[in-house]
Amino acid sequence: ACGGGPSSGQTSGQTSGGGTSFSATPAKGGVVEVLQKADFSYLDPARGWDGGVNNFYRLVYRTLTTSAPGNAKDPNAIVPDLATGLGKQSDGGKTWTYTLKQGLKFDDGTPITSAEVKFGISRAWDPEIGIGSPYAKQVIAAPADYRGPYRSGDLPTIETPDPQTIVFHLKKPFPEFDAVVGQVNMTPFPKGSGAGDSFLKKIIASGPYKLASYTPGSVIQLERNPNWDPKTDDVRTAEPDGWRFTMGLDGATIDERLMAGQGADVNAISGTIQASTLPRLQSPQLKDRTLRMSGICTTYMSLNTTKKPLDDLRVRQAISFAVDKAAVQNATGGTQLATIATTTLPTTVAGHKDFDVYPSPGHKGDVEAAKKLLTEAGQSQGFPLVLDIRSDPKMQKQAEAIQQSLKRIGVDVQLNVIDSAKYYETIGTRSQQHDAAITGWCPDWASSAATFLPPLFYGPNILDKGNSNLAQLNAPAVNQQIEQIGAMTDLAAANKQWGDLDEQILKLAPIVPLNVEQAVYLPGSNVAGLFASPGAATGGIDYVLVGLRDPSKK
Amino acid sequence: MTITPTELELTGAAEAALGGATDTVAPPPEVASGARALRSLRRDAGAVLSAGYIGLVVLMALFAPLIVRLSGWSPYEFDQSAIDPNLGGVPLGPWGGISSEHWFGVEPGSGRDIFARIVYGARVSMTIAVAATALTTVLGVTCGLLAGYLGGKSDQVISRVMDFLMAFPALIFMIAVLSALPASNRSALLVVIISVFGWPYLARIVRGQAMSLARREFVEAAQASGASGASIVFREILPNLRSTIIVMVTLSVPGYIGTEAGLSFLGVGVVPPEPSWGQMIASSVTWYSVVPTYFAIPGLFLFLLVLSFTVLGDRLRAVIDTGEAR
Amino acid sequence: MSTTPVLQAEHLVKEFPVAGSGGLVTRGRTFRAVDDVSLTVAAGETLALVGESGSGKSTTARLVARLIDVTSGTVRFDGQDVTGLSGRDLHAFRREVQVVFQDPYSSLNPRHTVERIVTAPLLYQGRKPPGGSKRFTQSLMERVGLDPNQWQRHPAQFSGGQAQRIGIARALAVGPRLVVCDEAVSALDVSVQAQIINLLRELQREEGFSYLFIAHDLAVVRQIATRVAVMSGGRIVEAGDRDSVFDHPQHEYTRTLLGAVPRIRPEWEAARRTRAAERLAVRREPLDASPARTGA
Amino acid sequence: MSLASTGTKRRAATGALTVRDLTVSFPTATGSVDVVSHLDLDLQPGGALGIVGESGSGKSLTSLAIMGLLPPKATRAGTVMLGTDQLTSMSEAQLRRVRGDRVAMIFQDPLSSLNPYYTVGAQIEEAYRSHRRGVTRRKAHQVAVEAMERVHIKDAARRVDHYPHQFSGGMRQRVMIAMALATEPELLIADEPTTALDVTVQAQILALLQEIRRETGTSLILITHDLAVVSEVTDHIVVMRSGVCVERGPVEAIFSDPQHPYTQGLLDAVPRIDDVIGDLRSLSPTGDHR
Amino acid sequence: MPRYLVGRIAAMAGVLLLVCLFTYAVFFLLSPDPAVQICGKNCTPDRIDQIRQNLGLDRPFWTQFFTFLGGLFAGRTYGEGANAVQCAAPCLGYSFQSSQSVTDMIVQRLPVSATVAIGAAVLWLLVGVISGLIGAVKEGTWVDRTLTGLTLGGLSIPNYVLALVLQYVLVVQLQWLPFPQAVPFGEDPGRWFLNFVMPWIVLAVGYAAGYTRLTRANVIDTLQENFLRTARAKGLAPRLIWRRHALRPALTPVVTVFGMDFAGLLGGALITETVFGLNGVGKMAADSIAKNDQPVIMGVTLLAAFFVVVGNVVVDVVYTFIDPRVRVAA
Ligand SMILES: Nc1ncnc2c1ncn2[C@@H]1O[C@H](COP(=O)(O)OP(=O)(O)OP(=O)(O)O)[C@@H](O)[C@H]1O
Ligand SMILES: Nc1ncnc2c1ncn2[C@@H]1O[C@H](COP(=O)(O)OP(=O)(O)OP(=O)(O)O)[C@@H](O)[C@H]1O
Ligand SMILES: [Mg+2]
Ligand SMILES: [Mg+2]
Repeated sequence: ACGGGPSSGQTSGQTSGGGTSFSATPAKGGVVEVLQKADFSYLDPARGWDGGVNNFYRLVYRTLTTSAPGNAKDPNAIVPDLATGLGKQSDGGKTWTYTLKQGLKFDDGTPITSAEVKFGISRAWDPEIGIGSPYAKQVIAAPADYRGPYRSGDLPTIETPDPQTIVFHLKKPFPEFDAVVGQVNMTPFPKGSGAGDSFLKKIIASGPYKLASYTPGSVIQLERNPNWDPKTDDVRTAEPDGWRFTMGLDGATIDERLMAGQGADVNAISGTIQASTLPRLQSPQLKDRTLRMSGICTTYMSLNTTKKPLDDLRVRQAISFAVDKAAVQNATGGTQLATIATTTLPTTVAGHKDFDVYPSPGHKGDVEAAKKLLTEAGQSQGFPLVLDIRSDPKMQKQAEAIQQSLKRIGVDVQLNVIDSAKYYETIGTRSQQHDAAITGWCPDWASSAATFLPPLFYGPNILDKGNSNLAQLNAPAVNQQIEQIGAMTDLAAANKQWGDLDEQILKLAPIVPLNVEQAVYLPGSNVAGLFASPGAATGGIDYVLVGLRDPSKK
Repeated sequence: MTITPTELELTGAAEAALGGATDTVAPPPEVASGARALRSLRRDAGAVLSAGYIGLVVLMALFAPLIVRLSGWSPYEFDQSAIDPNLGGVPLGPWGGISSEHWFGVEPGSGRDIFARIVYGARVSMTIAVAATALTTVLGVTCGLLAGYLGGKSDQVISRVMDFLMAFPALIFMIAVLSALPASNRSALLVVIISVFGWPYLARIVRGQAMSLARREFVEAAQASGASGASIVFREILPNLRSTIIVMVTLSVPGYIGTEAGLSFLGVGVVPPEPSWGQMIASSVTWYSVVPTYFAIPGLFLFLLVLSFTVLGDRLRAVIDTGEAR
Repeated sequence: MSTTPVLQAEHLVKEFPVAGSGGLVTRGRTFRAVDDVSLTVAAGETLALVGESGSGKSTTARLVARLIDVTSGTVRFDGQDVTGLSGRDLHAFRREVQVVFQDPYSSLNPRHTVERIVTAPLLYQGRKPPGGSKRFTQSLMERVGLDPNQWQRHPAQFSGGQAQRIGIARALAVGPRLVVCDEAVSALDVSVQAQIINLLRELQREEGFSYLFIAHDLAVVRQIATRVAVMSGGRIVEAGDRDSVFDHPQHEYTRTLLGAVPRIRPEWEAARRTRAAERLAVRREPLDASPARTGA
Repeated sequence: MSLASTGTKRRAATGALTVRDLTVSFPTATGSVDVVSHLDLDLQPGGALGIVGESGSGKSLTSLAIMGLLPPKATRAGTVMLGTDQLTSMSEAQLRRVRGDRVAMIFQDPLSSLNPYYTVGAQIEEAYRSHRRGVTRRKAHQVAVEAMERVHIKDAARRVDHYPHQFSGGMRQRVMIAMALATEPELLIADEPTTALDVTVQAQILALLQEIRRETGTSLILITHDLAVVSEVTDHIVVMRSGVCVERGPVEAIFSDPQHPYTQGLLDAVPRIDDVIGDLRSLSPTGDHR
Repeated sequence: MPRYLVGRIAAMAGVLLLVCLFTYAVFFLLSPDPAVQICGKNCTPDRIDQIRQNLGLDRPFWTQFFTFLGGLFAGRTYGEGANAVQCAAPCLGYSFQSSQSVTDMIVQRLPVSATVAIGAAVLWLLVGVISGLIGAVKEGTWVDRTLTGLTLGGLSIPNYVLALVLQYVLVVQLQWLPFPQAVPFGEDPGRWFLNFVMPWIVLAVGYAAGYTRLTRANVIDTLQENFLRTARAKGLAPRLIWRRHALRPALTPVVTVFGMDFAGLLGGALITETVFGLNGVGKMAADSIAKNDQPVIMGVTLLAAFFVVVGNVVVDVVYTFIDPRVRVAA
């Protein structure tokens, strides 16, 4: 577990609170209500790629492999979905072959064969559509000028020797390729479909549900896909007859509705509750309905190693010592909604190693140690530091907490509030980012740290635009280690090495891990089958197992 | 928009609707010395209370650093010991953590002292409202006078600009512009934006009055005496607008306080951690059912301030209108 | 005696745009309020301009006082063309011509004190009140029959007749040669009206200035005018010596106008006069020993 | 067109007004002030009474007191008898039946006294219909047209559907008179009916009032500050000053032999059109005080 | 009158055009490159250029503005070829963030906004006019003074403060009302009413207070009018006097003000909708501002301005019917 956060004691996977057994197996039928703040980014899986929509995609789309269901023994694992098994490597890991199950169909009844899988995957190369997960383009070999099936036609590098077989050729060996074909943009589609914006409001489903209605920004309704054969699917139970996603709701509204639990809201689930709702969950009934799940995303403050005086290791270390993580945790919502992080890799991600290189009592920061380091660095009089933050109340509070704690060592933190919509673009542009920024990172698949440490710390990855190595750390030793672990085929061994690398990196203090946000849910009393899925739902409730205890309740 | 229509707007609208039909004939509704007006205001409990509260807030704003030194907490200081980390950072103790330590309790999640934030928030509210009022008054009076006195094409042009600005969904536009502009120097931006959309309401009333004053014979008399256009506007007409302007200004201050608070409430006001009452109310939205004081205190301070200005403006107008000042 | 009249207006025409007929750029229709009006006022005489409402009397007065610009025609003062004067040149003219208006309250700025009002013409012409502004004000107030101690009061603190005296004092401040009185007594009660008429006549006797006296009350005109011009529909339909116009009107319109004036029967008048004379002979008492104050 | 065109003659021997000891007072900070005090008026049927006096002398309040239309703050004492009916003891509902039917009123400013939102026809009909129960719309309309014809408005049938602001000042005053006449009142009170008008128009209106009196026998109270006007129109005169009647009598007596110094002074102050007099007499040398 | 109307409509079109131009220019200058937003997470400079070209963002301001105007009247197509999206007239723009035409987005949310606005308008008209009348009739009494006090309070309370107070008292403490949700009327009229009651009150309070004052002042002024004295002198029944002679002139200005206020509200009651989480146009505007979805903000701004400007003209036209002075003068 974590380095001493008072609330910890949660292990990876799911924990449930109170006496209600949310893990009970749901009955068949009924409609699950999902209350959420924002609409999904895109219904087209070649475009959308984020925690919220990925989870939704699993209800309507299938891929060759996918994350294991939340109730699996190892929920971080990648398991076969359309394919009969995981991929078979050859050619030194450069060629991967998958075999499709029999009897797979789209919602219109047309069969799903290797050709449809290949067509769907090749959409990732379309410059306008393929804006989702980047892995296909990064890993799978393709002609340099290939621009997707609508512009360049067939992708020659993916072979479909027969309707049941599909063969991929990679640019170079990629041991975790099974996770790549589980990415949401590997969804099969009938040949020729999905051009332009045609999947923005209508889709072709391959999963257990299809789209019944969609009012952008307010409601999505799903109904059963009669052409989905449960016998072909080991991941999804698909007990409910349908789903209704109500969007555009306020956080407070959602919480109020969930607490009141009136009408159809007994069948409702939603995202994590607000901090202010926590004190109201003291009644036994509400306590029973509370469900906690561990997060897999680390919130951290990056320190731009190219800016003075942050280029001095001692200054960065001093800051790492001085930050009052407990105050930041409180600003995030207290112990129930966040656990203090001392490592880059969260406990739930495979490869996590427990350590704390900048310890302090109660995580309140070690001001003495910090001051000493600053004095050594000749910065005892302090210095100003511009901290980029998003115009989001929670992040502002976190930033204010950091501001206060760094004031103790004479660092004058100025908050630079950037509009939410522009935030990641701004801090990802080297010329626009300032001294520090608060941001977070989630793994693209939870089965390894391969999608965690390299994007954040790999020197050659530093880009002028769209940069994710915000610290601009370019340490040869770290770079070399990353390359070496990335090539290992023994995933277990690799994960152990990632953990060690994490510690090695944090000693360089390119970032200050702040916390890992935890989810606290208040599902409706009639909902069952709630399990966390680190892979498919970024640690949240895995939709594919959810259903109703009593489908007749309304 | 949804910001409560200010007195100013309603008056303006009604005036427009009536086509400025409130032209008085002799003997004139005399408005005598300010001292008399003050005297009759002093007999009015509502006006006295309002002025007292406004005075209090002004003092609070002026001496914020001193007051905060007395109360012991700066508005930015975190007090982790005052909140419960296990319950989302809810203040410890009843009434939002009100204690001898924290007179108005603390902010959930951070433990910052609400009293100190209220005191500093008064600064923001007052500065912005007063600055915006000053700017709108200058703009509104000048344009209104010009349009009303000059008439003709100048009037047409100024009136069209006013129509245009008043046709604008000001709130949406203000938010959009503010959110798109960089966060630095927010207060100045707020003042400018509020004023740009605020002056037509004053100008319209000034214009109407200037128009009817310009038709009065004393203007012609001044002209026959050799007064220049500027002299007529500023020496003959402007003094007659004094009471109108005083009333309108008093009535527009609460509007601007409300607008600033509203914009801060919507997250485009002053930049945190600088406290503003509107922003405090905004952050209390999620907490109001758990920690009612967190919401009630800034809400009450804001409401009372707006109310005080409204009452004062209203009484002032009554005194001036009914010629009680005579 | 000089032969050049003080004021000479020739072929004055004034057109006003018709409200609402023009746009921001387009020129609208016009309405001719004064149509080819010519008049002269000799030194020391009173020219009365009479006519019904809307006949263009005030507009003519404004043209003559150069308060508005003519559409065409010329205004001569002392033989000099002043039609196109502006700025500083106009100040010299303003020193010679002053205006007294109809509504005493409306023509006095309610925000100003008597002192400020009376010294305004000098102020605007960049001159200093001779003997200091207080002394100057007080002497003018005495001239028009006001209590000089009230020099700091505001117009609303005076009655209508007193206020009209302030207006006259203001006109006198610059020592004008021509005073334009636009319905200067029309808004007043008969007794007050009588006082003001007397005052005007007295001042004319003392100062020797000329009046352009505008009125719709023919009886008042008869008391004060030396010559009369009758206006109708923007034109002067008849002009001449007072008595010839009143006793031998030439124009049909003038006759209608005169015929419409209500009169007290001459025989009653005559009877009253004789009785009054008798009474006066009997007891020489002040007319109104104790002026009871009215209710207000 | 003859005024008798409507045919109906008035009930005889009505329109007599007797006012005794009428006092109107307003409360002020320093106690109540009598703005009309102990006023007596007598008007014979078919007679014409002129009330003259300077501004603020209480003329209008007297007329309003007769009608029972004083502002709410004012208090009234004394009696007002119309014929044999005591108006001062009537209930509001009873008074309402008298107002506009037996006693009608014309005010000084005809534009503001007419409701700008309704056609003049509607406003005339309204007065008529509210006093003649069960009258059809058409009949009322016809009465309105006739009333307007009676006051010599040309093209009355079309003009009834016009709004007040579409008429000139003199026409509006005619409309006011038409409205008052529609119900054929016994008594017509005209409060400065010609003050706002040009002399020529004034002459027409005064002639009209005379004509009406002659042809319908309606009695008239004419309130004005213009002595020449009352001398032409009325047969009895009351001179008021500060709410008190200073002199009363037949018109000839007042004008040829005024008794009270105030009346004398007033008459001296009137400028004459027929001859020029030296100095006009004025009442108080330093001007009036407010 | 037709001439007058034509003039008014031409002026209205002019103001609208200016509003369009001004809004467009401001957003053109202020907002981040829409191409970058459309491009999304993993974007290359080439792709941004391509999007720019596709949408004509590389063209000069005036060309873009006139394309936008064209879209308003004739609809327009964004992009080319397979990825072209149609935006039917009146095209207020296209939100690439939500892949919808702004017009559609507004049309979807208009019912909620209209419900809020109409309900509130009915409420504030009733309350405002009635209490204004009471105040005028009882002028100077304790009833009037109480009303005046309440009115000042109503004018002064910021609506978000009131919203939270009501919510705390009625929903959290007393539990008389549910937490507001936009329930369609057809689904359950009872619940619909209970859900909208709070937003109506919150939105209406400020206006009701304003209307109370306006009505009171107008009625008191009208009661001083000479024509009212005439009406009484005619012996009309009090009911008739009130209805015909007092109320109509007194309420005519209220109608005018109401028209403009209501038009102003149709653009979305931003704060009320946001506070109560009602998915109307106002909340959409607020959300879009948070997301920096420029076309939507611009669309809502234009729509709101459209309502205000058209509202003004409608009020003018209606005014010519209710006030004969204007009718004939025009
Ligand atoms: N500034 C103006 N704009 C347009 N028309 C005007 C203007 N001034 C006067 N008029 C018009 O010119 C005509 C003559 O007006 P003027 O004021 O000279 O008349 P008057 O004889 O003085 O009448 P009164 O006796 O009513 O004062 C009127 O019809 C009036 O409406
Ligand atoms: N509502 C009122 N409250 C107090 N005083 C009033 C009121 N109405 C009239 N008065 C006073 O009563 C006195 C008589 O007023 P009234 O209107 O009868 O005068 P009037 O003779 O008709 O004058 P005018 O010729 O100016 O119409 C005046 O002094 C006036 O100030
Ligand atoms: Mg005139
Ligand atoms: Mg009167």
